[in-house]
Amino acid sequence: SRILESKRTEEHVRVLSRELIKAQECERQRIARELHDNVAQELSMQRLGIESLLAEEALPESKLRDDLSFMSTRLAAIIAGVRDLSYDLLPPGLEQLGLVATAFRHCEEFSTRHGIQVDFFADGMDDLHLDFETQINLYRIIQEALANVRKHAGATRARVRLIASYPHILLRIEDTGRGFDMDARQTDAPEDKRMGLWNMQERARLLGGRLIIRSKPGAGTKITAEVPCKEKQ
Amino acid sequence: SRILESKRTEEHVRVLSRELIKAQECERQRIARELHDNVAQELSMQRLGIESLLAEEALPESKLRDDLSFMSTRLAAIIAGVRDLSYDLLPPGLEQLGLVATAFRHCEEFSTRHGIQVDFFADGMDDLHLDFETQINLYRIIQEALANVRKHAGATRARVRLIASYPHILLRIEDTGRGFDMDARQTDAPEDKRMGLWNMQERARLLGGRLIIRSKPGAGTKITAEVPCKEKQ
Amino acid sequence: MSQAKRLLVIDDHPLFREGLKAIVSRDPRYVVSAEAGSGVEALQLARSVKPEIILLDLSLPDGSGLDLIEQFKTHLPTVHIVVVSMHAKLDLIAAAFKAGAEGYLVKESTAERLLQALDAVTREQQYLDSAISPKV
Ligand SMILES: Nc1ncnc2c1ncn2[C@@H]1O[C@H](COP(=O)(O)OP(=O)(O)OP(=O)(O)O)[C@@H](O)[C@H]1O
Ligand SMILES: Nc1ncnc2c1ncn2[C@@H]1O[C@H](COP(=O)(O)OP(=O)(O)OP(=O)(O)O)[C@@H](O)[C@H]1O
Ligand SMILES: [K+]
Ligand SMILES: [Mg+2]
Ligand SMILES: [Mg+2]
Ligand SMILES: [Mg+2]
Repeated sequence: SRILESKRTEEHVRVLSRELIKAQECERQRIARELHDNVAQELSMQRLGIESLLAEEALPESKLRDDLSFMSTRLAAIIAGVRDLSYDLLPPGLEQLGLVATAFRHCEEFSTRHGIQVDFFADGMDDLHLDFETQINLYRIIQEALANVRKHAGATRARVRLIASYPHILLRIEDTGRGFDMDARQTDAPEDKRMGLWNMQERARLLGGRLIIRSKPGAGTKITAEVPCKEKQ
Repeated sequence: SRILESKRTEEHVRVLSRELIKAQECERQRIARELHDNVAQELSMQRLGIESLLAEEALPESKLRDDLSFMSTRLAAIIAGVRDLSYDLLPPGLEQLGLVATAFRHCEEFSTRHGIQVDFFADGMDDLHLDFETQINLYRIIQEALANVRKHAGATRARVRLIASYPHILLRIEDTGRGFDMDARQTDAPEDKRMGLWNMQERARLLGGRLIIRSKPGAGTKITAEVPCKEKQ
Repeated sequence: MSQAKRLLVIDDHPLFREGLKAIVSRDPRYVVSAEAGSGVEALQLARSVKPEIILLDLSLPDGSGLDLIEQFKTHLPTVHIVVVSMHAKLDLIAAAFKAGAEGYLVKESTAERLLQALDAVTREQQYLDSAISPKV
């Protein structure tokens, strides 16, 4: 028997990393579904059961009544917790509402939470039924790019645009914040563990597209993902 | 502003993919803990509450009583489901029992489920208190290697050994199955998306160690991870 | 009737401690004398309270409950320990008994079983929750 020397090329490692990203997204989806469709659902039924006991006249004011309504309140809190956990893993309604509505909601929530105004704009996306992989990866790029705006840009405003430009979809996230030195980043040491930009890029690539990053100190940052428009089967 | 051309070296891409593996493991841990320590625990309290109501004499045979005991039964099933979900993400008891006991259990469960006998053997590991990252990554390597035995080896037996050999830990998973052609795998196309061996290798590396793969058609496969022995602080 | 047996309840989840206390309070033979949310706190309390029975969670913020069992058994050799844990894996349960526990209940168990466990360990018998499936 011989010993395997691992001689994978950069491109091969990238392919494998993209598989890893896909596998992780798949696992998230599985857990989120399980939590949302089974656990939260079942618990809601339980709560309904308790509520209907409470509604029955046969149950007068009593310690039992108090205990049951306390349970119902606690159950509601547990259900909310399970939903949050599930929503963290998979943005709710991505499949029902589509990318535009879900991304819009994310921008709104981001604005409220971090006090950075986000202008969201979509064009030509209405009639598209994008496949799940496209939707989730574009969504993650928006999340990651806005996280960078919050952490690094020092900006008070950002703009997110989703534009159908057949046969592509263009997604752009830009800010007018402090920007960064692209040349410095180009020569980044191989030990650099920052993942955001790389992750966005690999997500664009796993969709068969690319990511373009433009930035300059003092002149803001513009992230553009250009991916093929792939619809549901 | 300029456009960033991504020119990351193979080593940099590897560093980033290891970060991805770590981040995924971290997310699994977070969800598993949340499910096990909060959700399942809260639900258990609810069930205890219902059971207490049932135990009180004040509650005679009635529809209410039946409803409550039905709820209690349903709750128990939901709790079991949440626990399974959590156990899927993070092997239970890794911290309390340590790697040896947990890996042993995995081998036992694997044997029972797939009808492949697994001999497990550990030596010198008793007094070690390995840090979590070492434990979880060695555990994942065992999982992945046994999955390969099941899928590819056509073997009826495998052997797993964990040996403390200061300053290293040696983990070996071997089978006497059909093996594979290492030369053919060496020249694998960069589009090859098979993840198992690569993932094991990157896990060994992120621990600061290495993975050695030996195989030959007809002569079985031997996977050895050699990682530094890192103990809990 | 002899005096009620003194219990120490150890769990980092305050509401769960409340639940356990509520069940125990129904039985005049037992009384919860002290409660703790961590291992360190529990060890201190155990010395002053000298409980006869300890209800112990295995997942505590400051380390494994398994180690605690051994420490209690050293400091209070006659104390009876009943584990009340979310964990339901047989090897973990076996480890708890090996460390010196005499009872094991999963947290979603019933009030009835909890009291049965207290009775059993009081009679110097071991108790394993019948809700735990025999498969490993
Ligand atoms: N919108 C932005 N404005 C200013 N600087 C940015 C912006 N986006 C990225 N950068 C710069 O590029 C660097 C790399 O970003 P990247 O997202 O890859 O990593 P990170 O945000 O530092 O860490 P991580 O994303 O892994 O948490 C950042 O550290 C920051 O210096
Ligand atoms: N124990 C084994 N016995 C025989 N062949 C093996 C064994 N382990 C790996 N191989 C061969 O090496 C290949 C690569 O293994 P690897 O785990 O990387 O990918 P995979 O198992 O095919 O797919 P994945 O792990 O991504 O599900 C396998 O397809 C198989 O041909
Ligand atoms: K009492
Ligand atoms: Mg970032
Ligand atoms: Mg494999
Ligand atoms: Mg606990």
